[in-house]
Amino acid sequence: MLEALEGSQAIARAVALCRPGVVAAYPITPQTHIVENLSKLVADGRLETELVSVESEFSAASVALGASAAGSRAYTASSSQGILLMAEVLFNISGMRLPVVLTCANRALGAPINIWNDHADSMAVRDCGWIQLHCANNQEAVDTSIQAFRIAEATELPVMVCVDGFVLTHTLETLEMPDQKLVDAYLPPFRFSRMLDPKHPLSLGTLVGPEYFAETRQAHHRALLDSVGAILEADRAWQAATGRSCGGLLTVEGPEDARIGVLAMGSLVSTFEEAMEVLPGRKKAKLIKLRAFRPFPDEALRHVCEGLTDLVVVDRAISTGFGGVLGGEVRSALLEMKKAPKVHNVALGLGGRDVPMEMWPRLLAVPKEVEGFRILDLDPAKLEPADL
Amino acid sequence: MPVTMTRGAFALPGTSLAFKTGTWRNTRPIHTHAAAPCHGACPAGEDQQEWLARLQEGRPREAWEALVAMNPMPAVTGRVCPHPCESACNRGQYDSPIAIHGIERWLGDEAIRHNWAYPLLDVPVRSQRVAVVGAGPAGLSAAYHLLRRRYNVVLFDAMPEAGGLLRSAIPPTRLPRDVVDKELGRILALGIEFRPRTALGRDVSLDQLRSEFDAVFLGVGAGKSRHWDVDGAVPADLHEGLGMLKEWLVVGALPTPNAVVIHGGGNTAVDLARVMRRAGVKDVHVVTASGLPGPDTEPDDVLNVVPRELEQAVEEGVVFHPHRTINRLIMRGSKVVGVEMVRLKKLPDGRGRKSRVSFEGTETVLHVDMVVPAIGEVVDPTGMESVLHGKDYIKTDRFGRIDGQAGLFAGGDARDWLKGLTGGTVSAAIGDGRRAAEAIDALLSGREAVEPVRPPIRYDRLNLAYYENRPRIPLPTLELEKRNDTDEIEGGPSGAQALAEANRCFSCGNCLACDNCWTLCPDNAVVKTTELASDGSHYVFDYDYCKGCGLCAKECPCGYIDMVPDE
Amino acid sequence: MTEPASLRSRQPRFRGLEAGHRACQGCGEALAARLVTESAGPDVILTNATGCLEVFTTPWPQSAWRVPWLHSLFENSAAIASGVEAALKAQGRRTKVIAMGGDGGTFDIGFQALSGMLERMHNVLYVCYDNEAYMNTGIQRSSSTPHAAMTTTSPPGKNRMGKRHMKKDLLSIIAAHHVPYAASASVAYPQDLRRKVRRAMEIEGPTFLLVHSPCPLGWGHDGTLSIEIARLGVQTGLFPLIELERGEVASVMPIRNPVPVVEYLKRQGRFRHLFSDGDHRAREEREHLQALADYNIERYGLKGDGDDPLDTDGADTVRRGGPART
Amino acid sequence: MIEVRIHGRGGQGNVVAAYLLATAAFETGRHCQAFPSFGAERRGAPVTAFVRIADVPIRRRCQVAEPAFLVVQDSGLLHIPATVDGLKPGGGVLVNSPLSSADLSAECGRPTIALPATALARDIIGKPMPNVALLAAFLTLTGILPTEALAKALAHRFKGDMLERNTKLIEAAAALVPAGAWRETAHA
Repeated sequence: MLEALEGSQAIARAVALCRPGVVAAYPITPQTHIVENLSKLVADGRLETELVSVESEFSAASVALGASAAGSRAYTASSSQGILLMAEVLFNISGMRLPVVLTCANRALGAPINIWNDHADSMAVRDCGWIQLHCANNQEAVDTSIQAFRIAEATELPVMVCVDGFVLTHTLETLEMPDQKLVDAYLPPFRFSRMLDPKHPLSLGTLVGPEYFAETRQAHHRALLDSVGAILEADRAWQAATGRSCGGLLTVEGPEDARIGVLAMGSLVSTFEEAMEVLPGRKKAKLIKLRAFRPFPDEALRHVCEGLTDLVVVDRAISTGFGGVLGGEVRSALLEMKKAPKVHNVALGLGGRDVPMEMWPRLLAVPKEVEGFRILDLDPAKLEPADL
Repeated sequence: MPVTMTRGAFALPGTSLAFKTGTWRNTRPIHTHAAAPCHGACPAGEDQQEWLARLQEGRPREAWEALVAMNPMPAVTGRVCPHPCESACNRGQYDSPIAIHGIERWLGDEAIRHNWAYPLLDVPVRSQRVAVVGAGPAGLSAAYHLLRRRYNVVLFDAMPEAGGLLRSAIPPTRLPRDVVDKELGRILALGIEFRPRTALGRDVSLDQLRSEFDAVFLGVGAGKSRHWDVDGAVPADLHEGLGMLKEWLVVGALPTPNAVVIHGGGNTAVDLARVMRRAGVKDVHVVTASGLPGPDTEPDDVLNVVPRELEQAVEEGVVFHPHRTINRLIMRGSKVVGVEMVRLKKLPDGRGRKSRVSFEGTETVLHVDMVVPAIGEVVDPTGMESVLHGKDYIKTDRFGRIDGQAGLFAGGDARDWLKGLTGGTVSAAIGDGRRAAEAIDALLSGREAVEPVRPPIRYDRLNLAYYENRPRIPLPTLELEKRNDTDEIEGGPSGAQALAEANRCFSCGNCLACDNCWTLCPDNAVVKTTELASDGSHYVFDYDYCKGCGLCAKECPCGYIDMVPDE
Repeated sequence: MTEPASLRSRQPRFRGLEAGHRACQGCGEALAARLVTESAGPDVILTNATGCLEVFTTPWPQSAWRVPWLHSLFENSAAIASGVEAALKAQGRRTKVIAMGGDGGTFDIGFQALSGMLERMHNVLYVCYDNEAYMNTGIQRSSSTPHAAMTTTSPPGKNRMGKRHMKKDLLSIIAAHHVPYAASASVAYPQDLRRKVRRAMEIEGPTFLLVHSPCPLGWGHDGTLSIEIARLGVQTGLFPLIELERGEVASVMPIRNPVPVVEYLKRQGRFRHLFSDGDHRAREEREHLQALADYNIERYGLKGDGDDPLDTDGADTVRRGGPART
Repeated sequence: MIEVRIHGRGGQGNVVAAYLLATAAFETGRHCQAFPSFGAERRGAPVTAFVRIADVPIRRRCQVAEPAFLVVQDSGLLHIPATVDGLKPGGGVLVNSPLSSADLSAECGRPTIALPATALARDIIGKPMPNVALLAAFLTLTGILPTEALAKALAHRFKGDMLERNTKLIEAAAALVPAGAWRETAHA
């Protein structure tokens, strides 16, 4: 059914449709509306779940870990510092191969403290062994949230659904909410093979020494690589059920013969899509939407970059002292191509800076202007010359 | 093949068993069943700890069965034994010793009351015949233990009834005659052929017996009073103690002087003193070279008397003069009018051997009109010449074997070890009879005689944290004014009291089955068995996992666990 | 059959913690955990903070646990237990959850998660095995380390006499959460400990148990002495055994004959500097610790007024056939 | 596509106004988007919200830099230059003010429609919340949506008496502004 919903509300409704057994809630801007909405659903009797209002994000993740290990579908959400406070647990959840789903309402990291959107938080935990999927709009946020449980439970890997804070979470827009019957058919009840159960008393979270640790990492790595299949399957099945796809691992738009590509993640893609269509005097370019950041779809990426001479990679975060994380990873992925496009890496929209549609033509000019990495929407007047 | 990694590195339950932590061990715990001090001190060889354990389990019949495996007459010994077990009891260092004699007596009486059958050994019936001479405690014990082993036993005694000094020297106030009748009757009824009124040297000769029987045990006792004088002086009307006691017991006759001094420090002296005091003698003195129990007296120098008998004697007005001897008789003509006493003590000489030293200048005088020696008895040599060789007692080894006289054994008061605490008691005689039975069985079976000896447990090996102070049960004693010549003075405990008292036992040196080792092993390396393990405990060390920390040994209340170097 | 291996599977008690774990010889924590799990199991799920207990029980591919067990991090045992409990509630399962941690994971780094768990009234028993320092990392002081004790981060020297600060009064903080039940226990009193575990298990709601668990390595004593020292800890008054209901003291284990603290201190290397001759500070600190013990005795009314079968002398009395189930 | 910017102060229901407007559009089958530009400010500080209404799905997620219309819930904000920044030429400005439109236009030097929204709201719903009255006036001025759509959007939030009073408020506000005055701009 079509509805006009705020992103957070829509995500909460989507999560509720997945019938989570346990939801761990802790407030942080801009994620707060999600757990507020879930709390309201519980209060109104529209969601039957154990809602645990914890005392920190650290405990939120821990509660989700425990609940998942005990065999319940477990969900939590956070942002920014909250994700960092969870970091230790995030590694644990994935290392123990627990299918937790978490919404990351992406937000910058302090200091200086900043509550607005960028991708620094999920990037900071990119190595935590989770599947990370980015959403371009709230429809995708809804659909990906539901797909996330299916992917997580098929792979026994946790999934982080990344939605841009405020830009998506606080935007009311028209979207299609699936009904319960559809979701129930799509997402069977959770049965966890290693559930904590006195009848089959397993020990989870053991100590592994040097003689076996590399093997645990290989197994985990292999699982993440192989989760590509589950991600694609989940999206295809969703499309079959609803007619909507979120684009699997990545999507590409634009004319076949374009030689310039722009790659971005999250809500920026949405703005660029429109800019590509409506801005006068546009150049020929392809827009690549990267949905799966982990597993990193290097093969699919190389495929869509065939024929490009230049690729502009847009990061919404910065790895200080290096540049854009996404840029670096794309660059290394494309190295294996026979004729790889030249990669230009820019960062945009840090700490909630608005990225207007007019940024699109600037991006298309980047191949001529940027070697390596640059924050594209800097205002030089606001910096000491030495810091430029 | 290496193990393959599980998803998320989960592990299956209890798989640590594959990791044998026993290899970490330097020392290992072992169960060491050491001798409890009561057992070590018991002349009869009883293991009081063991039968107290059965009582703790609430199984009095099994307790009695364990008891009579050593001593067939607990109703008797429970009354007359000076119970060195109680003096040795570790509980004495903690609060007060277990009232072992009271419990023993109760068990003996229970067995009589319920007519519990004496358990005989499950061995083939033997064809050999053994003669036992003397139906006192030693002879009865030998006969019983031989019968237990399924020998044919013929028991000879000069008297019309079995019992020996139980009937001739112990007042019924200490040992009621119906107890003797019943307990001894039950023993004889097991199948011992009893031939009363048959005196050695009169009705039958030793040679005759040795030719008719495969073995002969002499439990003839010491029926003849030891010669007594003071510097060669002897009163004209001298009565000796044992004879007086026997005469009183059998015909009821007793002289009643105004004041009497009895010289001696054994049960005969004390029993006689009490009988005379009750018969109305005003001043009854006991002069003894031994000391009274107390801190100043070495254990081997204490009056060889049941302690409670001593207390009762004092209560009844008998005056004791310890560490003294009679130095001189003060005579008027051939009649005694007093004695001069002097203090003495047993002291080590230059070679470390203890001998009596009297102290000049400590002489005192007692005015008495009678002096009675009760300094002990020797074997009546009639018919025994070939084994006494002119000595007072028969010389044997600890199994009663007589050097150079194969097949001939002796024990009880007749043998020459009357010194010290363990000899000269009913219990010692019972122990003699039992060991002789073992030696006879060994001889007739062509094997070595054995008497298992376990190392004693030290008090400091117990972990006292696990015991509670609990008072010893009080045993009833006939009030002074109600005491007479026939009624038993001391009473026994009730069944509930006996069981409660048994529960005070520390179980020194033996497993208490308290679960401490099982409970406190951090490594789950002590496993419990509801049946008995091979060592009789309920616990087995799993050396695959025991790391040798020693907690179990330290926390075993009973000292039953030793840590020994691991092989 | 009296072969250990065949007997092992037929033990007349539940085995929660199996042999083959790699704790040190005489480990108080291993013993405490064994006692707790065998009193609580089998219908129980454990969570475990990082620490010795976790390390020595689950070196993959082995596990010494026979109950479902979950370890995640140093500071989140209470939080993952909250999650497990929430899941059980969601699934309608009645299995009880026990969260476990050492004093570092409880008094210090996991303190917040513990407080949260208690406040949210999760149906979880939290058991803290208190060995009074960070033992897993090699004996560093925690907020549970007693005053004047030596650790590698509170060494004695010219200017210091071991730990400067007092042992954190955690039970009072737990009490302030007004939980239905909280208690302290000691491995030296296993019957008391088991009773407290069973009591806590029967309560629907958050409960807490602080178990004094000697660490031979960290305390500097022979593994043989673990129980004796724990017993002295109680009998001196330094580690009072108390029970709190809704934050109020409901009962205490009376001390029949209070033992001078030096008896406790002198057996442990961590207090060795309190016995150095000619150092006036040593005497001072001994007196200080005695005063702390006296304070406990006074504060909780620990001095018994006669023989009591449940006091420090009576509570561990043995009997043939093993302890009666209390 | 119509882009609207709503200015107000924290506590005046600025975000709600944006959401209501978007929801009203949704109720008529249009595509919509509404979002705030949150600051870290608290009650009383200036707050901006954005609304887009279109017949096709809206993909751009940037802020509205060049709105066709401004709805200003607090006339004091007119003195902040950022409030009118980027207003399209010929764009309409609707201001909550007790002044007449003429006086207000004169005061700020541009054509401005004034509506005593706070007073209306206080009178009719008993709360000084100007947003619903302003939205009703805005719809009346532009004619992009029937005011019934706003009532429908309100029905998601209010029930019974409160809904009735809000409906009255819509009617009252609508009556105070010239219907269709901004129709041209709306279809530009």
